This record gives sequence, C-alpha cells and structure tokens, in this order.
Amino acid sequence: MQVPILKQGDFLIASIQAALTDADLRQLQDDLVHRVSIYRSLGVIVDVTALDVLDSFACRTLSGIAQMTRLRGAKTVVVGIQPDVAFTLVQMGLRLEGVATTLDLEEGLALFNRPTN
Amino acid sequence: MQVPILKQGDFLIASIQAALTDADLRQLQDDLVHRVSIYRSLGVIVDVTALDVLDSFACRTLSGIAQMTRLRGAKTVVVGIQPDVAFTLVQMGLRLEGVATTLDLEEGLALFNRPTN
Amino acid sequence: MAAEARHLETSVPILADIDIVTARQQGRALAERVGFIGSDLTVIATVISELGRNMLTYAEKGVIRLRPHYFGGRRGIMVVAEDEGPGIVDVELALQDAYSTSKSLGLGLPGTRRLMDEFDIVSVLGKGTKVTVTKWVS
Amino acid sequence: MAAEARHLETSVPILADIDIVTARQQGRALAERVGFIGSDLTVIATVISELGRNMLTYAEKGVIRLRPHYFGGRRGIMVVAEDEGPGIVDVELALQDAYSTSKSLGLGLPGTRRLMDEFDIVSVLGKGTKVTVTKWVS
Ligand SMILES: Nc1ncnc2c1ncn2[C@@H]1O[C@H](COP(=O)(O)OP(=O)(O)O)[C@@H](O)[C@H]1O
Ligand SMILES: Nc1ncnc2c1ncn2[C@@H]1O[C@H](COP(=O)(O)OP(=O)(O)O)[C@@H](O)[C@H]1O
Repeated sequence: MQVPILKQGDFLIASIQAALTDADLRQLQDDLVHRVSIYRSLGVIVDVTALDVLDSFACRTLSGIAQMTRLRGAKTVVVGIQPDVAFTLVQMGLRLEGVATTLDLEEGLALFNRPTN
Repeated sequence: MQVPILKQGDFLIASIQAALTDADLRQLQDDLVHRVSIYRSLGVIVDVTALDVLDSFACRTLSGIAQMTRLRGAKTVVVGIQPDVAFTLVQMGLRLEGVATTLDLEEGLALFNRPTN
Repeated sequence: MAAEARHLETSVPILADIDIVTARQQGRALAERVGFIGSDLTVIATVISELGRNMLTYAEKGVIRLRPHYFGGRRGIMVVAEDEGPGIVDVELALQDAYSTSKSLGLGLPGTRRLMDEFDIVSVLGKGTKVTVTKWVS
Repeated sequence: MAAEARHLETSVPILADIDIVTARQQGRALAERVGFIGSDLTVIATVISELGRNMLTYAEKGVIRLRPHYFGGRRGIMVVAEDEGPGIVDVELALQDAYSTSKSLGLGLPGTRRLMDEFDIVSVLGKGTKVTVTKWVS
C-alpha cells in the first residue's frame, strides 16, 4: 500500500489512504525525504486521518520524517490525528517529537502560510 | 458568547464559535440538556474546533453534558478536538468520561447512523 | 449491549508486518463485539500492534490470540502474544520506559502495561516470551 | 528565531471568568513571541486557565503575571498567579490528583505541575496563595 505524495507548489502532501505496515511507513519516510531534496520543498504535510492507530513505530517514523526534512529546510505537519489516537498516544508515553499538528489539511496549509517565529 | 444549537432531525449540533467563559459552558450544558428533553433527541454533537484549550472545567462540563443527556436517552459526541488539545488534556491527567469523539462533524454524524452495539 | 461473544476467539500467526495490521484489525473488531467503544478500541489495537512488532523484531515470529473474556460479571478482551524466540534477559528492565535493545523507543511494553487493566509477562531464555494482557469494558 | 522579548511582561487582573479567557489569550500570544510552538502553546494556555479559575473559585480574585524568562541560555515563560485569598490548608494534599474542596476534578494544581518544567507554590493561611510556574522552550 504505497502512500501517494502530491506536490503542491512549495509543499508536499502525503495522504495515507489505509492502514500501513511498518515497511510502508519506512517507504513513506524515504520517499518524502528524497522528494524534499529534489523539489527543495518548504513543507511536508502527512495526512493520517485514515489511521486508527499510531503506535510507537509510527510515532518514531513521523518524528524521523520531521527531523530529516528539517535538515533539508522543510517543516513537517501531521494533520488528521483522531482524538482517540491522540489520547492513546500520550497514555502510552509517546510523543510526536518535532512535529506540528493540525486538525485537517486546510489548517495544515494555513500553518505554512502564516509568518513563522 | 452564546453557543448556537442547531436541531437537525433527531440530533442537536452545538457549534462553538470562539473561546468560551465558564459561564458560557454552563449555559451550553443547560441549553443542551433542556433541548434534548423537549425534542427527545437521540444524539448531541458538540463541535469544539474553535477551542484552543480544554481545561479541567471544560472537560467536566463536556462529561456532564454526556452524562445528563444519556439519562434522557441521547448520546454525546465531541468533534473537532485539536491534536494539541488532546495531548495536553491527557498529560494533565484529564479524561473525557463517557464522551465519544470524532475528528469532524461528518464523522460525528456517521457515528450516529452506524448500528450501535 | 453486546451479546456474549465467547465463541469468537481467534488466533493470528505473526510472520510478517502485514500480519500485525491483520491482528489489530481483528482485535478491534472483536473488541467492538465484546462491547468496547471509543478510545478503548484504539487502545486495544495499539497494544496488539506493539506486541506483534516485538515478536517480529525480537523473535522473528509468533502468534497473537484474541479472546473475549468474561469474569466476575465483567466482560473484556484478553490478548495473548506468544513466541518461541530468545526470551528476555531482564524483564524488569524491559518494562522500564525507554529501555530498548534495538534503538527503538522502548515504550512498547511499559506503554502496554499502562494502557491495559491486567498485564502479565513470562519469558524464559532460549524458550520464548508470553505476554498476556486484559482490558475490561468500563 | 524570536528576538528577545524581555519588555513584554504583562499583568492580567482576574476578577471575572472572562478575565481567564483574556489571560490565556495573552499567555499564548506571549509564548509565541518567546518562541514556543505547537502543543507547548496549548499547555501554557491551559495552565493559565487552571490557575485563573482557582483564584476566582477560592480567592474571589487575583492577578496573573506573564513574563518572558531568560536564564542560563534558555528562554521560556514564567506565569505567576497571586491572590490574597484564604490560602491553602494543606498544600501537599492540594497537589494530589483528585483532591478538591469544591466538588471539582482536583487536577488543576497537580496537572499544572506535570505540564510545566518548574513549579513553586507558597500559600499562607489568611494571607493568600502564589503559584509560580515556568516552561522552557525545548
Ligand atoms: N517478544 C520478545 N522477545 C524477546 N525480547 C523482547 C520481546 N519483547 C520485548 N523484548 C525486549 O524488551 C525490550 C523492551 O521492549 P519494548 O518496551 O516493547 O520496547 P522496544 O520494542 O521499542 O525496544 C526490547 O528492546 C527487547 O529487548
Ligand atoms: N488560589 C487558591 N486559594 C485557595 N485554595 C486553593 C487555591 N488553588 C487551589 N486551592 C485548593 O487546592 C485544591 C486543589 O486545587 P486543584 O488541583 O486546582 O483542583 P480543583 O480546583 O479542581 O479543586 C482546591 O480544591 C482548593 O482547596
């Protein structure tokens, strides 16, 4: 199940469509990091609305994407985290390190268009 | 800042538009409980997309709405909890007792139209 | 209210990472049948994911058994993750936050313990590991 | 990077529940200026809300001071909530989860302590209560 990555101007949008295996997640990370370099993107949005679980591997991968794209000058925003998923994540002791989050894609794009501090 | 409550068939939808005071939240609870009785509603949706904070009073009020409407046969769904708000809530030690949550209004309505168990 | 679902026990062999996805989907479905709602479903799916991944990572393979659990008037779900891998040298240590032998986050086991109502682990070096966890409908 | 914002100290009198909203909005704005992002902003706003409500509930009124804080190369925000109310009889107890003298949840103070990097409380019976908390930009 490959994750489609859309290039929209200076941004990349990865829309996860269904549950992912660990291999799929690793692939997504590689793809995003690769494309951020090629396109010199300013931002990456990962839409996780379709995911009903963010376990430790998924968190680590999302943080990894944020970290590696930051080295290339891009910021990562994760959009569409289900509230139940957010609750569970914190209860487990997990954190989305270095990752900005918004409710949906629209807010995610708005975040990039706001002056950053 | 009163919260508009929309009656849509068997459901009530409260769309919070801006930050609320504690008095506003109390008012919202009274209004919803009152209307659930009058209209014999089956479900209540509270849209909190506009809230950038859910503190202990807000959590207690949302749980109170769920509890009191349940006594009148209606289920409560809170939609639009920002991920950062969800993270903070759990870190504080708070829980939305008896409250179902979904990402957005659409999913909230879908929850009611699904066969319950 | 869910009817009793005692007969719904299932067993998912974990041989590749796609099996983790299958196991957590089956776990969520079973949990719904048992009567769980909301974030409890997410919790159960997440725990299955953590236990399944540990099997693949540390024991190469294993089995996850999902079982409706009725006891003392309560209903719940029991998840048993069993493998014949190398076992865990120091279980106490493995249950501590951020301890990992694989450059991973080390939150799988302690996180699972926090999320579930009951948690039991038996590990014998050279024989394997069995983690048994239960969550009750509240 | 945010420029230093030492001059941005503000003080919000808490006399009615609308003032809590004002204080948390100002706190969030100041935190952004100092350089906080994401869920730290939510954390700071939530803490201000809890401290402000405690003042209104237990001391009728008080003041919340918001202050950029620079120390040892770190930058952060300091929130001081001070009132001249009745004080807290047993501070140890008040810091425990689920302890409340007002049928409330009793998570305001212990939750605030968990969320912030530094937490200090001084309460004198008949004189008042002062809670000082700091969060550092990570
Ligand atoms: N099924 C297993 N077989 C052998 N060792 C295991 C197993 N599960 C966990 N462990 C050991 O326990 C440690 C902690 O596990 P866990 O908390 O899930 O964190 P992580 O998997 O991220 O390292 C692992 O690093 C590993 O050494
Ligand atoms: N500013 C204050 N003045 C006097 N008493 C306070 C103050 N803040 C907190 N307290 C006392 O500490 C207790 C615990 O506070 P907190 O953890 O915020 O929970 P809650 O406000 O929900 O009761 C309160 O119930 C109250 O007795």
